[in-house]
Amino acid sequence: MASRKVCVIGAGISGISVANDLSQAGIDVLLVDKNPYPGGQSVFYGCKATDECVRCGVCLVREAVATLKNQSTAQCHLSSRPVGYRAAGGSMELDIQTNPNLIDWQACVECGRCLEVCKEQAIERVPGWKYFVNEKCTACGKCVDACPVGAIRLNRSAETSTMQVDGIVLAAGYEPFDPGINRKWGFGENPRVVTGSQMENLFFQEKYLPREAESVAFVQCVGSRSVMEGEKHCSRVCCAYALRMAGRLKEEFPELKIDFYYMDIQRFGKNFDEFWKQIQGKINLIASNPISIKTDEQGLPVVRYESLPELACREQSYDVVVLSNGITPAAESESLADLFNLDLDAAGFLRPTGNGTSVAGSRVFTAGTCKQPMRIDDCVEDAATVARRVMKNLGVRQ
Amino acid sequence: MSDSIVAVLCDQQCSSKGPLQAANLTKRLAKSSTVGKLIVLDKACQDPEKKLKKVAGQKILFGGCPYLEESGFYSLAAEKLGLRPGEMLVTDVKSSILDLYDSSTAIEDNLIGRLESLGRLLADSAGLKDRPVKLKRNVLIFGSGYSGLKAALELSGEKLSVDLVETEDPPLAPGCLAEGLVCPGLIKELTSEVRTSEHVAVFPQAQMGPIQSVEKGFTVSFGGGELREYGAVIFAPERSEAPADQIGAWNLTQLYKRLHERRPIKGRIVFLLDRRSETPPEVIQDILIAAKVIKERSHAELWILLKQMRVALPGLQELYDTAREMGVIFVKYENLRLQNEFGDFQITGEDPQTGASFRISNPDRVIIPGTSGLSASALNAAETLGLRLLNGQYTQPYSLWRLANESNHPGVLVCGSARGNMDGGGVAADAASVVQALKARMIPEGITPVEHIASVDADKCVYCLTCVRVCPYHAMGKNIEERVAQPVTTACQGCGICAAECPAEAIDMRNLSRETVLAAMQAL
Amino acid sequence: MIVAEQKPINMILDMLPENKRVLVVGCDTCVTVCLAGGEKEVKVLTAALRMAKKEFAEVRGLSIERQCDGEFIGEIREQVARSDVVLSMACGAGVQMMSDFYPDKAVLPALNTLFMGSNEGAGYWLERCLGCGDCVLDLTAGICPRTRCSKGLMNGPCGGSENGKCEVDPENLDCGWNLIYQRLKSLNRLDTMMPIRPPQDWSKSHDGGPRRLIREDVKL
Amino acid sequence: MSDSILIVHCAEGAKKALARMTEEGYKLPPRFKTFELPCTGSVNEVLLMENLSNGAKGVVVLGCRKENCKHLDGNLKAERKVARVKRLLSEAGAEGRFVEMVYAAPDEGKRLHETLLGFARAGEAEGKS
Repeated sequence: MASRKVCVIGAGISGISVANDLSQAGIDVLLVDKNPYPGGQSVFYGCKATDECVRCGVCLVREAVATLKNQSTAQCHLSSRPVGYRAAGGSMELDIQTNPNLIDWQACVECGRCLEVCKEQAIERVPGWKYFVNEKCTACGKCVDACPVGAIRLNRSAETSTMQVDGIVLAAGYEPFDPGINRKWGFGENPRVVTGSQMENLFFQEKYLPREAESVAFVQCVGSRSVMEGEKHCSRVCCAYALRMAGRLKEEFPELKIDFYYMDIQRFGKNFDEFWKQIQGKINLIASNPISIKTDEQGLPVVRYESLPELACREQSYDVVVLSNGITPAAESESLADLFNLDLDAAGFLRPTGNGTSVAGSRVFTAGTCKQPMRIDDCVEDAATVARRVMKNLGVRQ
Repeated sequence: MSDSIVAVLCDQQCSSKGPLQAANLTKRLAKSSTVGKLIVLDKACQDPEKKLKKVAGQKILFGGCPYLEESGFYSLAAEKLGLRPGEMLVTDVKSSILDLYDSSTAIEDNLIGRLESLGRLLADSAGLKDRPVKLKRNVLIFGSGYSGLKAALELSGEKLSVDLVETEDPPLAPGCLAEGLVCPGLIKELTSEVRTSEHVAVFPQAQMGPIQSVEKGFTVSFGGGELREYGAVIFAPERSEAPADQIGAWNLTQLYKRLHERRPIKGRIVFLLDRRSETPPEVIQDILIAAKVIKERSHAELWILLKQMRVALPGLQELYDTAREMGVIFVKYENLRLQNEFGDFQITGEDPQTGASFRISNPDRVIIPGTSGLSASALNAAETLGLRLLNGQYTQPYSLWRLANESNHPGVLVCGSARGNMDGGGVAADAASVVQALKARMIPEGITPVEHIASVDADKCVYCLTCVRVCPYHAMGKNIEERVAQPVTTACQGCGICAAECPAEAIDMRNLSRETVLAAMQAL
Repeated sequence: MIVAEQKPINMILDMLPENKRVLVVGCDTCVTVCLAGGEKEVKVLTAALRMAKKEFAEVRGLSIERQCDGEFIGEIREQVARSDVVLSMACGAGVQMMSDFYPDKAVLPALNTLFMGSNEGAGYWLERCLGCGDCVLDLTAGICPRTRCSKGLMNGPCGGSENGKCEVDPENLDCGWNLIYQRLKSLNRLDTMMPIRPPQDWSKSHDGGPRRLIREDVKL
Repeated sequence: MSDSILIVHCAEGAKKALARMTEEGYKLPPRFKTFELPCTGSVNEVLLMENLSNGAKGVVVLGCRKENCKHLDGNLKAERKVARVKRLLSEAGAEGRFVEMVYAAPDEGKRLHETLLGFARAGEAEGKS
């Protein structure tokens, strides 16, 4: 049987998992991602384990990235995006534009010397993967001299290549909701108001909160289930990550006062009941949706909310307010929909058909959060299903 | 000093600490009791074929950075030098020595210690000549509900033959039946498709004998007939629902059954959710579908009492909206009081959002979801399959290192709602992913036993069965003739738990025996 | 099987004389199976004694097949001769046998011998037999009233049986007589419970010195 | 190895946690030695006791976080053994030696580093007093 080639667009947890599954079945995989590193959003999320693992799934991402590195039939096209697509008869043709990728990841030996010489902190590392250059780079060239294997080249130009593929998997992921679009959240005005995604990055760096913080508020459903903001869907992940974060913070700072503003708690994970019982004793649950977040004279954020039993408006100030922002469709969703001629649902997610493809009869599949909000472990399970469907479609048997 | 072990190190000159001082290390290793010779390669990852020409030895201890492994150096070395597992060891010198310690003396000391220690392990290990065990290309599916049927159909395109065990429990798990309300006859259709498929043989559960775990997989006989062999088992039982915890109330199964039989449901109907435990969104989805069907068929007054609006399923929010438009009354409750005199209910509670109290008197029917779990016969099957049961229920083991469908028993894959709550779409997707997991096991080359497989010293074994009890994988069996414990080589994962627990110190892990490990630790 | 458990180390240390050569001897039969005195436990105890605050001239350990058989005890004559104290990790029978064999050495017990019982799952042992010498299991559906009833009643259950539990420990302890009743009921043999049983004949039990079993048929 | 602290870690989560720790640039004092086993479930009392009686200052058993052991509950089994050895040590009056069970997720570098250094400090303080 001739070798089959599948292009996976998006190297987040879904894309990588699909690529790994396909690659293990001997299918050639092209993994395309706009970032100079694989892993997508969740690779910079942090572990939320308290005494025991709370199954946030972040290490699944590390595992997937590390597996990808040693996958012989998977090629990674980083800093790349699809720009053209033609389907005629049985063949599919894809144009991929690759932007200058400063560190050739295949040549990099992970010695870390570039990191040592860089004064701009422009070189970062993805756990389980390698180094990449971020936008702080001034092209001073010090790292080029330091690299013992010549893996860094500056001033490369963008190029576009065309390739024939037998199947396409869209795993374009999501965009965290930006609470800055509505002033009521006070985001962007007060640095002590942070989003859940920013909090994830702090967890990743194991920084959590400023040491002197005494109180923190989590505000749920920011950009989810809100008709006003046009995001009517439930993001399915926020209760999970916010409650897990709260649990972890309580362990790190036992004296911390944690208030949790919510509409409804959504179940998550396989042992939710147990987790829920434990967490209820640790944090203060307030069934209310805050009206606004302002800043007081000391510069602390103040949460204004409707206290339901008394039906009165109340205010409470905190050291830090975490806005649990939800999942919204990726910025690329629309352009991908245009490129591949796909439908978007009311919320703007790619709409899959019953057999996993995006358009009936086509060989364009969708995986992960580009079709609906999902948690990390759901993404991995979904990827297995998608990989299976791709293989069935391509006629690959065991 | 033995000459058989050669240590081969990359000089690590890329590291900001490097390069390693080969002369120093050689001098210190001269006193070594295990490592006979040290070769330090200059940039081992560059042009490895040429570098490997300098290397020769019976057993080789490699050390380098993680990139050296990634570059394929070690697999090339194994191939070129003809080294089998047990004849070579690889240690990541960079992250566990060079980057772990600060001073150069500490690095050197620990590097020498590491080489000594691993040299000890290598000295006592043997090259492996294991042949892969070929599994039977048959699969047994336990369960004939939506998940079992879906899995059978997914598999029918593969070069595997499938035996399906038709369970005694009717395939009427809540999810499936609500699905059936939307697409009536779905289960019937699937069943007839499975029955007519040439790849699938169907057996009734009543005829199923005990499942034995053997080297090549599993054996079962049906109706006392010949033993049938399987390479893997897919455990896909239906869940069953416990009765409602109130006299006169229905559980969901009772409701769905009546709906399915198109019997009228009228009057004031109260759904009482989140009572003993939180009702999951998958169940709420089914309830909302059922509510829609009731409303379409008759003029019932529907109340849905719940603690939380669970909407974390795609499309669930829309179902709530539709139900509301059709006149279903949703009430969030707190401090619920339930008076029940043989089916005459008085329900009072408070709405936490408005603080107002509410009262529902004498509803025509109260519906309380029962806790769902595996039926007694499914639990029984789970037990014979060696699946781990916690608090009398099957709980899918979780760890990031295992596939979602893998159970604790290698070769037994769990599919469908036995793993947790799932809606119809979820079950269909899971049937695809269980086949994916099956592929990881049913590779044509067969399964090669792991390097550190448990081995039992028959002279020391007192046949106390401690290992059989503690093995997480159900991989320790009984050799009835010789009266000793005996591992199932295709199931053993080499974790060493049995060796640790054995009271007679009769179990050792191959190439990692207890004495060697202790000696290696001393050498650090 | 005979079930035993290890004495706390501080008690063992109290027994052992200082600065002597200690030989720890395990037994590979019952006490290995109940995880109290096998080869593994010998190693653990040996290492613990070496680290203990009390000093010993030497601590060595080994394990033999059975300490209740002279042939096996005889095999370690040399090792015993090279030590001052023998710490036996066998049941009481083994300790005594060892003591008989080496009358010039101090033989000390490292275990408390508990009962004759069964393994009810990993880490759980249950007393099943008292060794009363007068078995009535045929009449009580295979459940021993002398062991399983806290009071050893021959005619039960008593008034302290509630919801199938015994008043001695209503949380964890099943009423033995309730078990007997339930099993007889399922066997449809409840009538065997009706006659009043005479008191236990304790003369067959531990009464008048150690019990001896002498079988002419297997004598040499 | 009179002063050494032996870290016995599993080949899964704990190994990755140690790797992450070094990646982040955290160092350990030279007296910490590491040894890898497939799973902490293969650690038993004999292994711990013999290491201590041969002169190690302490043994740290480093396993995956609870509920995340590759081999289901190897880490919990190890914890029970560590607890027993702790009891044995205190009953035997073996002063100045310790065993500890530490759980680590693959993602924690700083947290693990702090915990490990804590043992070294505790050990030193004990030695001085």
